[in-house]
Amino acid sequence: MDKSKILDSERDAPLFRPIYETGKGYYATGGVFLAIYLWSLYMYYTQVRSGLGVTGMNQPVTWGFYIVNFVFFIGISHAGTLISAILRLSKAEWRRPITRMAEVITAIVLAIGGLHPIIDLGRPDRMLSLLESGRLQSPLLWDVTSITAYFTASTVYLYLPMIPDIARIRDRGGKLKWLYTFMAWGWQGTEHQKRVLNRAINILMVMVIPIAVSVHTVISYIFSMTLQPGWHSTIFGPYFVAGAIFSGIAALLIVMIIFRKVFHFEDYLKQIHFQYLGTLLLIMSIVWFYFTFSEYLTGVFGGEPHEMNTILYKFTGPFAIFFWGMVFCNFVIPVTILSFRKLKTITGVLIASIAVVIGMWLERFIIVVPSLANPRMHLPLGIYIPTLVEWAMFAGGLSVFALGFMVFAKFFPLISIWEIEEGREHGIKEVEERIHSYLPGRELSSLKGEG
Amino acid sequence: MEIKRRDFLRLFGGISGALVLHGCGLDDVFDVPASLLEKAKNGSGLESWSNTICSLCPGGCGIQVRSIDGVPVYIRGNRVYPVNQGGMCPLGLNALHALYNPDRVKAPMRRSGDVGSGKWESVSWDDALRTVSEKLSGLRKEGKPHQVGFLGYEERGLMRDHISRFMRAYGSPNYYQFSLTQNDTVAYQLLQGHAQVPAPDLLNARLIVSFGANFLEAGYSPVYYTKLYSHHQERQTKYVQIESRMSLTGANADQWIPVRPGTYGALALGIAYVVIREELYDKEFVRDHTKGFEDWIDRGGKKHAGFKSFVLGNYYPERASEISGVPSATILELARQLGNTRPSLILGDGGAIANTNGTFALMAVHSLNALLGNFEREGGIYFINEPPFQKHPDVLEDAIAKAGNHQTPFAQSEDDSFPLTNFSIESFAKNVVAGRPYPLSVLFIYGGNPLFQTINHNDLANALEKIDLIVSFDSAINETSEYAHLILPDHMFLEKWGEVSNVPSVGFAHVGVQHPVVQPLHQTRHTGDVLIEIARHMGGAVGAAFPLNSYEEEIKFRMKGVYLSGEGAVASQGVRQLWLEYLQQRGWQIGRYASFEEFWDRLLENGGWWNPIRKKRNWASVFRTSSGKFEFYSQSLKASVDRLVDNSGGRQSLHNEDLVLNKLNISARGDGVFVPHHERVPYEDDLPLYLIPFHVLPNRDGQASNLPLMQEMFGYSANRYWSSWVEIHPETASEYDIADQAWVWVETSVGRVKVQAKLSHAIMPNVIAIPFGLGHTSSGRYAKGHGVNPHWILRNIYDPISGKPALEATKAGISLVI
Amino acid sequence: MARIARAGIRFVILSVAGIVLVAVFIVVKSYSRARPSQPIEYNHKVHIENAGLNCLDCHVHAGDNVAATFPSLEVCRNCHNAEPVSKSAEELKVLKYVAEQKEIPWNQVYQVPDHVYFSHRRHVTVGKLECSVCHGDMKQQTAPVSVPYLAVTMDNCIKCHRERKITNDCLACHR
Amino acid sequence: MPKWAMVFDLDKCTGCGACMAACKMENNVAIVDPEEAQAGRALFWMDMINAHEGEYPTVAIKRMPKPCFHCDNPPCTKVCPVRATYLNEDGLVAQIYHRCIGCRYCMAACPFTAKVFNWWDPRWLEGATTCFNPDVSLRMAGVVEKCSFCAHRLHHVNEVARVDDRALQDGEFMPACAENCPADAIYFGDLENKDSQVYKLSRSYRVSRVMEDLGVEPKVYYLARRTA
Repeated sequence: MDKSKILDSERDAPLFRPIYETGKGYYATGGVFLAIYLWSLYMYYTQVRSGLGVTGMNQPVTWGFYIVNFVFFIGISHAGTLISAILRLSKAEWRRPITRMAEVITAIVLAIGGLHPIIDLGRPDRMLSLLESGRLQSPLLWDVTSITAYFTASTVYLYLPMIPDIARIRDRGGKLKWLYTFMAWGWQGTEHQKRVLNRAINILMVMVIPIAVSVHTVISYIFSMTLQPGWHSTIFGPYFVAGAIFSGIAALLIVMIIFRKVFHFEDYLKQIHFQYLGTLLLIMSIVWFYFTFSEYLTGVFGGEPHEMNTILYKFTGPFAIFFWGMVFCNFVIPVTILSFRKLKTITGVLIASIAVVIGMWLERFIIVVPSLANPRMHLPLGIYIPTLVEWAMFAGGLSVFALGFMVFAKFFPLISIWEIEEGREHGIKEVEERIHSYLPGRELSSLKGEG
Repeated sequence: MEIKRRDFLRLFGGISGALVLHGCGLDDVFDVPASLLEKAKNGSGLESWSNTICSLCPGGCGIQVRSIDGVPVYIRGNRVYPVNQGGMCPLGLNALHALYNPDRVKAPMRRSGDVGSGKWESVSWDDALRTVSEKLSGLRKEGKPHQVGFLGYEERGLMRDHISRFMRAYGSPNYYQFSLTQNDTVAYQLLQGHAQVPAPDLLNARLIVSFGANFLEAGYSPVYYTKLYSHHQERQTKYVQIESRMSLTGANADQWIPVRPGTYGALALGIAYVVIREELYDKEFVRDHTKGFEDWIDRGGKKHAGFKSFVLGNYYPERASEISGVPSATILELARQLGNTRPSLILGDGGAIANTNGTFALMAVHSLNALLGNFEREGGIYFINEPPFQKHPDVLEDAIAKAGNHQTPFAQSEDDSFPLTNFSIESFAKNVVAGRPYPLSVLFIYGGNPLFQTINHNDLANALEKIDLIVSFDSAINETSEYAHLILPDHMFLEKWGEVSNVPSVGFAHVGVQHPVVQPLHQTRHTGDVLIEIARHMGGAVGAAFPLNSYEEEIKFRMKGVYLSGEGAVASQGVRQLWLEYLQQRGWQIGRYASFEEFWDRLLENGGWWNPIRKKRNWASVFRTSSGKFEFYSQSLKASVDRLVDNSGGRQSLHNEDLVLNKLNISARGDGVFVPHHERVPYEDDLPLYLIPFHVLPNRDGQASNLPLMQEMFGYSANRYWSSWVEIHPETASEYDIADQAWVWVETSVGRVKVQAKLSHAIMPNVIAIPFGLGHTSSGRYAKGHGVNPHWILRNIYDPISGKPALEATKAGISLVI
Repeated sequence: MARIARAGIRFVILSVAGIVLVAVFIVVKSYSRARPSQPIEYNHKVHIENAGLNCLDCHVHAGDNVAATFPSLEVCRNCHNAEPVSKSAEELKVLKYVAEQKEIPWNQVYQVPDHVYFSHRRHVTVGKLECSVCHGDMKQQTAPVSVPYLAVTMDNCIKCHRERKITNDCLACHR
Repeated sequence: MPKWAMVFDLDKCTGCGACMAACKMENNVAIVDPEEAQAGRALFWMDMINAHEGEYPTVAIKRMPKPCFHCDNPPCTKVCPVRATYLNEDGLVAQIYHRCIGCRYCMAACPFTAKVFNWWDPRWLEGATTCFNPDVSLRMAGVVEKCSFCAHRLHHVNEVARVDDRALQDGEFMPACAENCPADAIYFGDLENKDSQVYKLSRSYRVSRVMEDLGVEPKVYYLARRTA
């Protein structure tokens, strides 16, 4: 290895710092999250021991927090791979510092989200029946399939672009060398290896988009395949996907802002990233509003009594505060903040993102619970008050997310170093060429040249 | 606020897991049925069915018990038993939980601590019986056998005879029955001369108007009535229900007419007004079989105003409407329907009689039956013959017994109240506390739970504390038997011999025979046998009164009469109505049996005997009044009042009569006293709402509270489980800012209870209703501490004529729990 | 590369070892279930061949009930009354039970789980199955069986049902 | 193949609740804690719907027993991931407790809210463990259960009929609710048998089914007075 290369990589030394330096803060935060996680594990143990009775679910409201969080987390997971794939595909150069974080979100959150239906099972001990005697006709099985596929694809998609970076860490020496050696898969940075890697990434990025879209579509199918008012709707597929991307971007923004602060990535995550992503968030907010509006307009206009029951229950019933809170968080706040340049600061974007994440969680809640709480027969309305166990599982999920990120940051760079380098080395040239290709005249000249 | 266990669980989900598994009674499903699994695997699984009679309520349904290897596992209705014809009510279906109830008294027990301390020690049967017989013998030796009381609970037929016989031979006139239906029939006594509850012919009537009679839920036999009701559509019968709160019967009626509590009589008389004025009544019947309808002149030549004049003078529809809150148009319409539809039938019960003016109200209601000529007529009301039981020879009383039996019955009122009954729980309690006319030394309590059911809870509790020895035959420790000194537990009905005959108001003579379908699970004994044993212990004439060795033999002996009479038949396939009609056309074949043994075996096999053919009665047996007619002008009431006036100083002074009438809460004067009329209920006008209790089918008398399923189903009609509620009209609720499910205080001058509100359009505005049956402070683990008992906040007032508790005479205030 | 390979091999060996351990544990566990021993060393062969008894003579309810039922003392007493019929020491035990009027506490070998409905009547009377199909040739049994001839497993049920074209509806056997 | 169906004559039904109790006793349905029941976890295979109609004083309370409707096109079986609930050849919607994984998807999919869930291990009356019906298995925590039309009784009567070598009679297979109804308001039988009472009643002009427009083809019919 020649000296210039090492020096070059020293330029990105801040990106390695989290791996080698561990502060007190790290352990403190980690400890807190670990405690929460262990507590939630214990809560889950009680649930397994004594049954789902420890939750607040009941007769008409047979699904509660677990399913809400399942949909929510899977939605968040769309932050990553999908966005990074789209950005890579569209050759957006500003993506380079973002993709890794996005992909990590996907991998971790997908694991958390995917576990939720299992947490929700009354008999988790019989989970294997899903493999033994699973019925492919059941939307739940579609889910199992597509989430597994998405999880596989996105972990591979996370791992592949990490190989060159892992090789770098390996080369820098230090602890756990065997792990990095194992994971680097013999990466030497040869042209051939680079070509193979690029091709693999390209194939995956094309593949991962339909998978990601399918995942959330299929999750929406869980609801829309039933005949229940408020669920039985054709709009649910795209609506869920849009909502997923929406919440995903918001989650990504929050993570970016936090790590920028914590690990001092100001140099990598610049104002422009937040500007761009903020604009994307604004667009998604408007798209989300469009879908929501369409959904409820269809229901209200048709005025089918059962459908109206549910809708009115959402508009004016005990969950009205959640419904209007959702509209406020998902539409009013982000649109107000992101439409005005003055407000569209990093803090502004952070506020908008947090609002969106909360709002999207409320949206999932407002989809799952009111439909169940309004049985069609003349039965008493359902009530649902989550218990401590359910809150614990929610908190546990969030802390696993945080822990996952912390552990990941401890072992791997959170920003793709080689991609940044690549950007520096080839990106500028490539973009220049690409821009030229857009401009009028250039093609003519090249034609001329060829001619 | 008390933190309920489950709230606690919810809050601290973590701890809950451990608690649930180790301390809270929730059993691991794989552990609990181990005994069952053992049986299912190793037992032969042989199934058997046996027939007996349910006696969880007075309804007397025939049931079939399914046993696997001799263990009862399921109960269903007996298709061939004529009362229920295979139908069941929730309570009867749940009888096995009563059999296997963990809170049953498993052996004789003596109280070793204070009342309510729950400290009991078991004693052997021999010791217990010795204690009782020594005490009883001692009293006899002292010449005080009359100081022994026996408080039964709505037993009829043989058991009643059996207890009477015991008390008579022993020498006490103090055998009383306490029940919720106690003293209901005084009005019948006054009008028709006997207290037999008439059997309404619901099947053939075309219009049925019920004044508060909630026969589908709280009648004598709800299942029997439900069977009859179920034909109303095909027979095009119209049901009209008049009551303040829509009961199950009201909900199933074609029309519900809400009426202000305590004004049923006025409404009935308003209807009578229209019927009389428009001459829609049965003139022939009124002419031939009633007395006191038209104005009349007595032997002394004095002119008396008749029922007709009274009604026409006082109860024009506008006035009836003003009193009862029923629009006069409705009164007119209903009266015309009644007059123009024949046969049309009038029923009265429930709220109509549960008030201070109940006797007069039921008289007014029953008078409508007379106006419509409904007696002994198809679609009207019948009186059913007693089954032809073989009679025991009369008891030979010895000198002591004779003297004892001639004492004044203990529970007779000392003052002017309750002239027409020999028992009222109120005078009973008062007399015990006062020790008048003589102290009560021993009290047997058999069935029932008066302390829970009455409205004079405190008086009765004081009374029970004053008695030297209380012996209870209950198979569970309830509020009342907490006061007992000794408990001699009876079998549960599935374990014992018994007989349920002629359920009041059922339209044919019948006898159901209970026989043990399972060996007694615990060290319990049949009370009938225990009485025989005690009598034998005492020997002499008392012992000689019981020549037969057991209650089982007793039943067999009595049933011999039924066999010998040749009447009726053992219940068999032919109980269906169509089949019956066919038989009646072709001539009824009475089953013949080669021997009594064969008859007896068939009887046990099929569950009972019945006689659907009723002999036409002569009018003298229908109306056993002094005139032999239906008396609009009740001579027996007149006689009673005269007697009271005489007692208080004679009729020379008008003042004496006023005094007596005022004490009886009668505001009418002159002849008006003795004809059906409306009396104002002395409500406390400073409270805004009428409070009425009501009954629900799963737990009619509050005795089913230790059955968890019945507790769970208690409020199935209101979507409430294990808890009480108060029904309020939304209009009334909005006046007090009460939302559905809000917790409220219901407060009367006696006390207050906390309940959840249920808004309902099926109740009159300004009336609130709380179900009776919950709110136990004892009675077992599943009963205790759930819901509230409305009877405990009702005023302790009675119908002064009949001694019936005035359950609907209390007013209440309501406020949100803050 | 070699190092990676070594790590990989180590991983594979460890996981295989783990799986094998678990499997062994399960197998041992399932076989170590207590096998029923009977109060009397009952000899089916003697009863069938010498005494000429049929299955239904002793298991009286096999044709008309859900459970085939063990012979009650009443059934044994028909032959083993007061005098021994043979020289067997086991017979004396029977006579002791008879004398004491105590039911013989037979242990059940064929046990269906709680959630399965198995009716002898359905198989014997309706299905006209020979007893030996499930219980093997009892004529040859000189000692009580301790392990079911045909293991009571759903696989065995389904196999037979499939062969004989009997319904395999879950509800037909599961309650 | 028979097609078992139930008919409720709402003009006869008084809403007494006997069917609910009979069902609970016959099918070993657990009784939950009071607080649990109040929180909406009471287990009733046969439930009673109470609907108030109209305003005082012309109010009517409609009571309607509600078992599982055993739809011919059941929305619940379609979504079950493990075939723990399915439509069997007798037209009964079966529930296999020992296979159910407790995802409660079928409950969410059922438009009639007919299924119930064991939130805890079932609780039994102490000392009453002997009065279980041995024909019905006990459920455990975490599985869905529902009305089975007393399918275990079908085994029994089928067996008896086949022993006697005859066809099943109309009225021989009776669920516990129909057997004990005091108003004779519940009819049960085979829709394929043109002579059965249920077949005749299901063709009555008074008949209706709940939410017929959903196309799930419930096999529970309600008879009621036609006012229009």
